[in-house]
Parts: sequence; C-alpha cells; structure tokens
Amino acid sequence: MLELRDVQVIFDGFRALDGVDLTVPEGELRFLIGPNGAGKTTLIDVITGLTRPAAGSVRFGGADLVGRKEHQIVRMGVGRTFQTSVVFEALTVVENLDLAATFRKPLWSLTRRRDGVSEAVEEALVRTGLEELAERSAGVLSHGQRQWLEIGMLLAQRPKLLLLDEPVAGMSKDERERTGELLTEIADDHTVIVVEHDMEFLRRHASVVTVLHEGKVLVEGSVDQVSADPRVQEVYLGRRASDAVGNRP
Amino acid sequence: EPAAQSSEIKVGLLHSLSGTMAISEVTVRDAELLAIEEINKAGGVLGKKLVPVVEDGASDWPTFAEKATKLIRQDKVATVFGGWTSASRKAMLPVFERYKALLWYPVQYEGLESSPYIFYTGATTNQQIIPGLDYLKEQGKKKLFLVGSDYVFPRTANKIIKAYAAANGMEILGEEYTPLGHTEYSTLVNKVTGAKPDAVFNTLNGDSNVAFFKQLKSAGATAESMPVLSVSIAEEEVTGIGVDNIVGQPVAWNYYQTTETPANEAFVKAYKARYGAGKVTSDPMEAGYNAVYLWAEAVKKAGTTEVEAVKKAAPGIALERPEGLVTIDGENQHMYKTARIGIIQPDGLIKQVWDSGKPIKPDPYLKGYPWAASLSAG
Amino acid sequence: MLSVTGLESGYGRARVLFGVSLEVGPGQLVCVMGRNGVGKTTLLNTVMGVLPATAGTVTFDGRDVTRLKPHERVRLGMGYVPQGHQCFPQLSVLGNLLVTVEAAKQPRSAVDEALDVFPALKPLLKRSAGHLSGGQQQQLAMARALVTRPRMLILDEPTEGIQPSIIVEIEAAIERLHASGLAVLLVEQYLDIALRLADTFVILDGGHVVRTGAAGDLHKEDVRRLLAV
Amino acid sequence: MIRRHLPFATVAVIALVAAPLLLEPFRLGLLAKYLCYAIVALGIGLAWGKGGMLTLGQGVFFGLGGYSMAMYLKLTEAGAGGLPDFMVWSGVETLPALWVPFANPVFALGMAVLGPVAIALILGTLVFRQRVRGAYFAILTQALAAAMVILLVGQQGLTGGTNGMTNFFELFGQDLAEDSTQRGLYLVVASVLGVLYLATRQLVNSRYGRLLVAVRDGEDRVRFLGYDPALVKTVTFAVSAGMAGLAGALFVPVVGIISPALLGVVPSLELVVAVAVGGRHALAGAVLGAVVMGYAKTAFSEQFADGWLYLQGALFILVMTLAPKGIAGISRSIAGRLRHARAT
Amino acid sequence: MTAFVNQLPIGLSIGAVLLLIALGLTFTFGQMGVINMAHGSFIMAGAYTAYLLQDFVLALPAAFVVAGAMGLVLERLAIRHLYGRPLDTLLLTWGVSLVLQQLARDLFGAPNVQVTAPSWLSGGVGILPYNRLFIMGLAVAGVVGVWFYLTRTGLGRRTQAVVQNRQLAATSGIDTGRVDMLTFFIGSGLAGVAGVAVTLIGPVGPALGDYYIVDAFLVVVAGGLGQLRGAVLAALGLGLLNSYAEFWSDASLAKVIVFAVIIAFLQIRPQGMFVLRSRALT
Ligand SMILES: Nc1ncnc2c1ncn2[C@@H]1O[C@H](COP(=O)(O)OP(=O)(O)OP(=O)(O)O)[C@@H](O)[C@H]1O
Ligand SMILES: Nc1ncnc2c1ncn2[C@@H]1O[C@H](COP(=O)(O)OP(=O)(O)OP(=O)(O)O)[C@@H](O)[C@H]1O
Ligand SMILES: NC(N)=O
Ligand SMILES: [Mg+2]
Ligand SMILES: [Mg+2]
Repeated sequence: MLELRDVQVIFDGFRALDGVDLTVPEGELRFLIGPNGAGKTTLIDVITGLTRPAAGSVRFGGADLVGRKEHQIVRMGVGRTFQTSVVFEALTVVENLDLAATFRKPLWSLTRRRDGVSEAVEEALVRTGLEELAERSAGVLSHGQRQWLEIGMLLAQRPKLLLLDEPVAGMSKDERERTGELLTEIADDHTVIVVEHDMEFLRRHASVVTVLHEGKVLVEGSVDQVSADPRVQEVYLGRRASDAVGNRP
Repeated sequence: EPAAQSSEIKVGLLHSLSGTMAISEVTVRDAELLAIEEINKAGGVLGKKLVPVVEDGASDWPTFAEKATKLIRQDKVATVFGGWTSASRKAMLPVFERYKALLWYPVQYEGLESSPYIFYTGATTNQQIIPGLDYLKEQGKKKLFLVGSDYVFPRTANKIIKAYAAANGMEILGEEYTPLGHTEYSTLVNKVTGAKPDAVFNTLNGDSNVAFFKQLKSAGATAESMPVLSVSIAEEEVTGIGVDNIVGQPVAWNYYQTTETPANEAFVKAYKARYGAGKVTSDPMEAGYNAVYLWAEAVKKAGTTEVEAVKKAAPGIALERPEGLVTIDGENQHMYKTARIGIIQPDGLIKQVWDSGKPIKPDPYLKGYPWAASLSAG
Repeated sequence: MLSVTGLESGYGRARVLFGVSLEVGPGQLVCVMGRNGVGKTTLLNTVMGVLPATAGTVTFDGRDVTRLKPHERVRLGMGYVPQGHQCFPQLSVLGNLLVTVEAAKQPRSAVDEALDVFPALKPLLKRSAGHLSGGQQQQLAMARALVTRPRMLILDEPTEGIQPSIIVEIEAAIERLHASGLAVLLVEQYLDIALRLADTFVILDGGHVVRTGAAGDLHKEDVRRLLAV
Repeated sequence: MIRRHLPFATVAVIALVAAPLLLEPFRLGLLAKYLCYAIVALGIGLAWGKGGMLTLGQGVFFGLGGYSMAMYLKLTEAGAGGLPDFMVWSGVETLPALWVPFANPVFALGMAVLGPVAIALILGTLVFRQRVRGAYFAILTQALAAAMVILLVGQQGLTGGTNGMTNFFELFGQDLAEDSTQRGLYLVVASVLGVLYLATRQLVNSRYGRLLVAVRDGEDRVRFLGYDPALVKTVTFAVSAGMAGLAGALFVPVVGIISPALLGVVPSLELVVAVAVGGRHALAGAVLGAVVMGYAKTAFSEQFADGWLYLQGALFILVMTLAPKGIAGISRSIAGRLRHARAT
Repeated sequence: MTAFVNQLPIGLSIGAVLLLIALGLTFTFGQMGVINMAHGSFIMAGAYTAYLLQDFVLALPAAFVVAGAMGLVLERLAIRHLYGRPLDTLLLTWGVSLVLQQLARDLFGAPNVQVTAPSWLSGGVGILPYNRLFIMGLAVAGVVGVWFYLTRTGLGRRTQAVVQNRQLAATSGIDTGRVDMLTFFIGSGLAGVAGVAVTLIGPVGPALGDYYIVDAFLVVVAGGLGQLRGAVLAALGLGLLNSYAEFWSDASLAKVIVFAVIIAFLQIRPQGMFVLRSRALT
C-alpha cells in the first residue's frame, strides 16, 4: 500500500506539489490525471526518490521512502517508467530487459555471461510484443517501440508498485488497447499508478481516478464522477471538450 | 659492421629537441654539430668522418635512457654527447655504465657524482657556485635569499650555499622552490622583497626565469638595490627574459660570448656564420662544442674509438678552448675550468667582471673545502 | 506546396524508407499514419533535412530542397515540430521563442501571436524550458514552430502528452491555420482528430506508402485495419 | 568457441614465441615497454570505453605501481647504511619509515596493485557518489595527475624528486643488464597482458559489462533499475587502477627508471590517446592502440628527431576525424562490409 | 604583516590572470562542450602575435583575430565532425596543440622571445604593478563583454540553443555551422588576447600554453560548465587560495593544496559552483 501525506515540493519558490495526500491500496489500478504542469510527474518523482519533498511523508508497505536513494527504492519494489522514454541504446532489447530483471543478484554474480533468456525477460518480451526486435539494439527503436521497451523493463523488474508516466503516448489505438489490458491484468496483484491524458483510455480501463491541479488533489472518484465534475471540466477537459473527447469512437 | 673497419665514425647527439628543455638544449646540439662539421672539414678523426646520429630526449628522462640505449645498442655509436638537466644525466648514467659506453655531459651541475663512463665538460660546484658566493662575499652581501626550481640541482646547490654561508658569516633569509615551468611569481617576489636580502642566489631553471625576472622588475627591485646572482642564465636566456628586466644582474659561468681568447673569436664567428648573425653563444654551448673536440683528441691519442682506450688516453688532455685552457682531470673525468662572474649588459651580452685567474681543479665532492665536509659525507 | 518523390533514407546501412512519394498541395492538410516504427518520423526528418535522403527528391514551393540544410528549409517557410516535446532546456521559455524568432528573421510580434495560441505558456515565460512538464514543453514546441511564421507546418504527433482541453485548442488552431491557407503535414495517432482535420491521408507500412487518398474516400474501418498490428 | 579464440591464440603465439626469437634485445625491451602500456590501456578501455569514465590521471596509478616496485629494487641494492643512492645525495640519513616495508617483495608487489586500487576506491567513492562525471571527472583526474607530480617532485628525499629512481641492478637475484633477464621479463609482461585481456574480456561480455555500458549511457536511468551506479563505477575504476599499478610495477624493471615525468598529465593523456587510436569500444583496440602508438612514437622520433611531433600530432588528428572508432573500428567496418557484400 | 596584507591584491591579480586565460574556455568548453586542449596553443599564438608586432596595444585586437582565425580553421576542418562527442575533441585538440607547439618551435625557434611592454605599464601603485592592474582591467572588460554577448545578444542565445539541442536548433532555423564557427572564433580569440596579456608577466615560448592550460580548465570546472559568474568566482577564489597557500607554505605545496581544495569542493558541489539543473535523465 502506498500512502502519501501532505507532500510538498518547491522548486525555486514554485510549489509544484502543495500538500498532496494520496492513498492507493494494494491491487488497485489508479489513474492520475490533471492539466499539464499539475504535478503528476513530480509526484512520481517524489515516490521514486528523484525529487526530494520539502515536507510530507511517502510510505510504501509501511516503510518511509523519503530520503532513500533511487536504487534503494527500486529494491523495495517500486518501479517506474519515464514520460520521455530512456533506454540503453548501445544494448539490445533483450539486454535492456535482462538488466532490469537482474538487479537483485549480487554484483559479483553478474560477472558471468548471460546464457539464454530468463523467464522474467521472456515474459516481458512476449507481453510487450518485442520478440522480433529482441536482438536489435535499442538505439534503432522508434518512439513507440521505446515506450514498449520501457514498459517491458518495468515488468521485468517485477516490482510491487508500478508507476507509469503516460505509457500510451504515441501508441496507436490497438496498442493502447493492449496496454490497457496488460495493466488491468497486472493490477490484480500489484499496485499500479498510471498517468494519462487519453480520456478514452481512461474510460475503458480506469476505476478510480485522482485529479491533480496546481499541485493539489482536486477530486478523486470514478471516471464518470470525475469527468462530470465542473472543476475538472474547467481546468482539464475543457467545457466543449468534455463531450468531444468523451465521445471518441 | 664494426665501426673500426668503416670509413665513418658514428657519434650520438642526445638532447631535448621538444618539450620544455628544448629551449636550452637545441642550441647545445647545434654547437656540437658545428664542432663535428669543423672536425670533418679538418680531415675527421683517425682519417674517418664523424657522422652524427641525432636523437630527441624530449625533455623526458626515461626517453633519454631509451634513446641512449638505442644509440649504443642499435647504432653502435662511438660516444654520445648529450643531456642538460641532472635528471636526464641520472637517467642515462646506468645505461652508459651497463653497456660500458661513453657520455659527454656539457652542463654545469650539482656535483657529488663521478661516473667512470661520463665526462663532465660543464662546471661542477667549486667552479661556479663557490666562485659566485666568493664574489657576493667580496661585494659585502651578507644576507642572501635562495630561489630555485624544485629539483636536484637547485636543492643540492642550496645545501652547499647554506654550508658556505654558515662558514663565512653570511645569513640565509629564506629558501624557496617552485616547480619547473612555474610562471606565477608574485607571491615569491613579495616574500623576497619582504625579507630585504642583500642579494638573491638564483638557481631557477628554464622558463621560470623569465617570469621571475619580469615580475621582480615590476615589483620595483633593481640590480643595484638587490642583485640576483644566477647560475643558469646565459646569453641565450637573456633575450627571452628581456634585457630590460635583467640588465645589470650578475651571473656565474666559465664562459661568455665576450670572453677574450683567440679560440673564442673563431668559435663565435663560426657559430654565427653557421646559424645566423643574430645568434649568441653561451657556456653550455661552448661546453658541448668542447666536448666533441676533447673526445676527438682522446681518440687521436688512443688511436681508436674503443671506449676503454679512450678513457685511458683522456686524462691530462689539455686544449685551448674558447673559455681558455681546459684540461681533463684523470681523477674524476671533470675538467679544469676558469670561473667567471659577469654582468648582463644592455646589449644582452655578458661582461666579465671577475675571474679565477687560472683554471680551477674540479672537485665534485668538495673534498678540498672543510666546511663542506658534511655534504659529501654519504 | 511540398512534393516528395521516391524518397529513400535510413540510418547507416539500415534503410527505413523505400521510395516514399506524397504531395501536399497549397493549403492542404495531409495526415501521415501508420503503426509504431513504420517510418513516419524518419519521413518527416528526411523532409526537413535532418536525415540525408539517399534517393528521391523533396520539392518545396517548386524549389528542389533535397540538398538544403535544415535551417535553410525553415527559412523557406517549413516549420517543424519534432516528436517528443523537445526544447532548449537551459534557455527560458521566452528564450526558446526568441531564439527561434530571431533565427527565422521574423518580428517579435510573432512571439505574441504564438502565445495567444498557447496562453498556458504566458505565466511560464521566465522558467527554464527544461523544467517544464512534458505537456508544457510540447506546447512550447508548437509555439516555437509558429513563431517562424511558416507557410507549411510539419507536425510529428503534436498532441502527445497534452491535456484534453488543450488538444482541442491545438486542433482548433491547426484548423484555423489550415483555413488561413497554411499547408500542413501531420503525423497523428488520435484517429478521430486525424479524420476531422485531414484532406488527404497517407498510410505508411514498413517504409512504403500502402494507401493514400482523400479523407472522404477512406473509410474509418479501412484505415483501422491498415493500422492494426 | 574455437573461432572466437582463434585471433587471440594467434596473437599470443606470435607474442610469446616469435617475438623473442626474431627481435633484437633492444627492440624486445621496447616491445615489453609497449606491452606495459597496453596493460594500462586495457584498464582505460574498460573504464572509459565501456564505463564512460574518461580518466586522464591513469599515470598516477601507473606511477604508484612503478614507485612501489622501484622502492623494492632500490632497497635490495642499497649501499652504505641501507640508503638508496638518491637519499645519500639528498642528505637523508636514515631510511624513512615509509620505505621500510618495501624491502619485502611481496609487500611491494602487493602495494603496487592494492595501493592504486585503494586510492581509486577512495576517490571513486567520493566523486562518483557525488555524481561527478563526464568532463568534470576528466579534468579532476587530470588535476590529480598534475598534483601528484608536484608532490613527488617536492619530496626529493623520499621519492628522488624530478629524477625519480633509476640505476637498478637486479630483480629477484637476476641481473637486469642481462639480455636473458630482459627476455624473461618480456615473457612475464606478455603473459600478464594476455591473462588480463582474457579476464577483462570475460568481464565486459558478462552482465556486469552490460551494466557498465548502461551506466555509461544513462547513469541516472540505471538507478531506476535498482543498481547503484556509483558502486559500479567505483569498482570498475579500481580495477583499471589496479591494472595500471601492475603495469607500472612491471615497467620499472623493464625500462629501468621511474620518474614523475611518467605519470603526469602528458603521459596520462598519451595513454588515453592510444586507446582512442586503437578504438576504445573494443578491448583489443585499446591494447593494439597502445602498442601502435608506442611503436609510432619510437619510430617517428628515431626517423625524424626534429619533427616527429608533427607526425604524432597528425596521427591523432587523422584518426580522430577520419576514423573516430579507431583502428578497431576500421577493421570492424571492413569486416562488416565484407559480410554485407557476401550476404547480398 | 604588510607582506600578509600584500597577498590580498596579489591573490586577486593571480585570479585575474586565471580568469583571463579561462575566459575563452567558457566558450569553447563551457558553451560548446569541446574540451579544447588547443586553447593553450591559441594563448601562445596570441603571445607570438605580440612578439611579431612588438606593439602591445595593437597586438590585443590583432591577437584576437589571429587566434580566432586559427580556432575557426580548427573548427571547420576537424571539430565539427566531432560534435556531441566532447571527450573525443579533447584528444583531437591535443594532437593539434602538439603540432602547433612544434610549429612555433620551428617558426620562432626553441628559445623564448621577448615582447617589449609599453613604458606606461612600468611602475605601479602599492604592491600592484601597473601591468597587473592592466590584466585585471582586461579581465573585467572581458567578463563584461562575454556576459553581454551571451545574455544580451541573439547570437549568444543561438550559441546556447545549438549546444543544448543541435538538431532542434537546426530545425528551428538556426544555421548551426555558422554559430559553431563564431563561437569558436570568439573563444579562441579570447585565448589570443590572454596570450598578449601574459607576455607582461611570463615567458613567451613554444611551451607557453602548457603552463596555463590545466589551471584554465580547473577554473571552468570549479565554476560550473558554461557559467560565467562561476568562472569569475572560481578564478578569484583560486587566486586568493593560491596566494595565501603559497605565502604560508611554498609554491609546490600551494598547487597541491589548490587541487585538494577543488576535489573537496566538488564533493559539495559536484557540478561546480553554479549548475543549471535539468529534469532530463542522462
Ligand atoms: N526541476 C524543476 N524546476 C522548476 N520547476 C519544475 C521542476 N520540475 C517541475 N517543475 C514545475 O512543476 C510543475 C509540475 O510539473 P510536472 O512535470 O509534475 O507536471 P505534469 O503534471 O507531469 O504535467 P504533464 O502532464 O505536462 O506531464 C510544472 O509547472 C513544472 O514547470
Ligand atoms: N537512430 C536510428 N537508428 C537506426 N534505426 C532507427 C533509428 N531511428 C529509428 N530507426 C528505425 O527506423 C524505423 C522507423 O522509425 P521511425 O522513428 O521513423 O518510426 P515512426 O513511424 O515514427 O514510429 P513511432 O510511431 O513509434 O514514432 C524503426 O523501425 C526504427 O527501428
Ligand atoms: N645540471 C642542471 N643544471 O640541471
Ligand atoms: Mg508529466
Ligand atoms: Mg515517430
């Protein structure tokens, strides 16, 4: 279970997060939306140790995450993807995934050659549909393929809490669908937080949605509740847009 | 093929042609080449022509050792003329001793050495530093400040100076070292001027001298108020420092371009004819030039270039050289040399103001100086 | 306005585009579609001169620009918004706009016009662009293309990472610009936006054009099938 | 399997059998020297080529190894009062305490490797934990080299100052002047290089090697895969430092001198350049580069004592601009093109 | 005591020299990310320009042009192939510096040459000679000029844009090639000016650049890459540190102390005094 209490993040006087409380129970697929610049990515940064909050607490499975180093937090079972995907271009797709899968092994044991593909990696390959690209170097991937690889690396890590920052941006419709199903499936026994702007995607896959605005939680509720909320329409969906976008085929 | 049967004799010239020391060593190499040309023109040695094999020590001591090995083992040269810094000599010494080959080293140095395979044609301490101190004492300079580059020659020289001072009622107000190539002297100048010495004894080497004298001059110090006696600044360096910055300052050497001997007249003329009228001659150049002649003379005497024979023939060889009579001392393979104090003139040349009258017997371990007993103890 | 014929390009020895041809008439909006990795970005990058064309030609406004440098193409009136919300991270938002407006030799007023299209940027002008959120950066990227006052816009997934209300505004802005005579070459994943905006479609697959035609001629289901994995 | 090891085996046979038979002792000594540099280059290839840590101070570690060995050698033959020659003329009267344990060869050899490793671990822990990297790390290590030289030069009584230490006579009872000793040393150096090469190759081909590359290309991202990049870098840096130290220890009996000039900014840079010329992305490239550059420097300076720097400079410029991946890159792209041609 | 007080202006003047030699690097290294080992050679070229002209005042602009032109040629012929690979440029430019140094040796001879300082620079106020004051003035002028260029001109902004995202700059209409050339011209030109200035206080010879290059990089690194105010503070700080450390110990130890302090300092500020933080991962 993830629990944030009164989290504050201040950049040069600018309040990016301003007293955020958030509780996500185990096995939930939580969607996080909000206007550009609302603080969604910053929230993920705080949980994963990239940004240190000025105040507040972040607890995961009972342990306090604030002040821990990034890799320690990962080792506690918290994984994430990045809004702008970063993969290791000099390594092949499999090697990228394998690296993600082996961090629990002691460093000295890594001095052996990898032989074959581990189960976690195989699974990640299949789930992301990257099998055919497995031996290609990640540097040649297109934008969307990189997004998939990011997701694959997250899966291969086998974390307890998954944080995905706009995972379907740049994906085609079918792929969005596939991602949505994947996330729902994972959320059975994991905690998943997804940041997304695609309302249709939300409608199809979200149950609980938290809306962030100017560093604060604006509302929390089901997709319908949230999209009916006038404040959400005002700052996020747009009055005219709430229908237009909502009515996408 | 064995050198003896060929019509040529190969000799090695090993100086820094690149790196920081090139500034000084290139001209020494040039002087040595001049000597070789002259000897060849006069019929060579034992009827054979000298063929120089030039290598670059690159201001890097291990390279000196490597190139010395190459000259000896690959080129099989009859002898090598080379080196400038004591560090380069120390690096070459084991090579020459190992392969029983000959090195002629042309620069003044700190003494306390006499390798059986090296001939030292520059001054040892009792032919330069001690006369320099005698001169300062004579001038009534009792409080000295010592400034030097951070390596073996200045540090050893300063130890000698301190021992001399203790024995002669002089006071050492300070002793400062800077890394080779150091160029920021404002703090040091502040320390020196703050200590108000009667004179400074300068064992800085290379480019640092330029920075030191420029910055000393800017600070208002003059040769009258605070003379700086240098032992590593010759005619060549004066141009680079800028005559304005150093005019009137004393230096100690065995030779100046202005030294009045018939041999020097010819040397200066030949050097300028060969390398340009604007060029100057200096003590290390002359010592390198001499080295070639001294070796040639020893070979003639021995009738062979074979090393042990040459070593045996060399002691006692005496030649009239540009600096006057130079004699090889059989005891330590150093030279008898005349010490000279000079003052830098506005034209950039050095005018002699004092000399030792006759060549001084080399005494690298200062055995003849009771006050120096502790120095050579090791 | 823009005509691409037999274009081939790729990365090193790996060829990605195999003889792509397409036409964007004056004031026309052409939408390039295709699954991930089919070569859409590669196509746009080659059109802009970021990647050299190994064969084929690109003509803009009747002029062969195949060998021109990217900045020369910009100065001819091609405005480009690359994929992935790129910016000059250490310049301020205003600095990002100014440097572009100056490079394109346009008056300062172009900046104000662009800011009117993206009012969300106004309070951020002094911030370092690198500190902006992804969506803010994407808006900045669009604004930067506008300040060059292009005669043709080349957009690679411009709505990526942008909140719904602003997507609508971007769509409206593109429509407006298009209506005012600007030619547009658009890569877009939101099918409905593409369908609403485009005059013509080009569908890429494996570096080949597999389908092209007027918006009206293409059926949505048809397109979907071609885009399906 | 056999195919993969064939090139290595060929080179090993040439190096261990053919070279000692064919080369004159002087040339064989030079080759031994280049191979010492190649060991350092191997470490640089690992740290820089694979790990992205451009270390411009590798000479420091090389020097520490060299000085450890030199101290041992000096003590085995010290004259009056057990003092090395330079201490005598520097006026040192009793052997400094620091020197005492170096009379033991095991300690000296151990220090030659562990000293650099320890320093690299300390420095690495400090700077990598603070995420000092890229050009900062490069300039910092360069400063370290500069500082080290000044420190060594300033402690004349302890280190021999600018002169360094030279004039060694024997190693483990073998006369260093003998050609046979030198041949033996050559074989030792070549074997050490071979073993280290195989070990390093194993390392870079392992998962650890992939991790290292990942750290090079995206240190921050690696953190989010659960690894501590500072640890990975520190360990790698220490390994490369240990190699440099060992190389230094071998260098001293081979070349017969160690001096601050060997570990300053310029020699450190020269080694990095050698790696770049050989091709830093391949370990074989690093080794090859060190040998080629060592040979080129000797050959150029012997042929053109006056203008060899032009040739050396021109060589870097040409390689860096025309073949940025170095000799290894050229051969790889030729191989690639051949394969491509055969395939089509 | 006076000697101690004297160290303050001395420290500042050492700082000014450091700043002057590092100023050009804030362009080529700080802005363009080129670890330009040839910077020292451009300083040397400036000094030899002064030697050839033997007119100190005229030499300042002339050296700017001469060194700038050399930088420009270097950029066009070689460096432009290496953008985005800063560590490779280090090796390339080092090769260039070897060649230039040897060239100087062949053209002007191995020994040092003399540049006559103008007579109005002899004398001084208090401990500071006029020539030191002149260098301080020149450093101030240089800083102001560079600051103005980088922050107040479109060219400066374009320079930054190209460094931060070369491809985006090109597709934003910036002629990246021209910007590179200009930046390199100015950075190298500034080195040339510094070269003229150091003829007042140091040797003029082929190895001139070697004496300054390491210090120049340290200033830029300690200040924070491309950070002008960082370079200014770092230069002055290092100057003062150097002056007092040398006063209390000696020149060798002072250098070691300076290095140690820089390493310690980077523990606190790993990217130098001033950093522009970016959210992007590397
Ligand atoms: N390092 C930083 N320095 C200054 N401001 C920052 C920094 N990081 C984030 N911000 C600001 O904090 C706010 C929140 O940014 P964040 O990236 O969290 O937004 P977001 O909700 O993820 O938006 P988007 O949907 O566009 O990705 C933005 O206004 C951004 O400019
Ligand atoms: N830098 C590169 N080097 C080598 N190959 C590349 C590179 N960039 C892309 N590719 C390859 O080129 C093909 C086309 O890539 P491109 O980026 O043009 O796709 P795209 O259609 O834009 O995809 P997306 O919708 O994911 O953005 C892909 O298969 C990719 O693997
Ligand atoms: N012998 C000298 N001057 O080093
Ligand atoms: Mg975001
Ligand atoms: Mg794309």
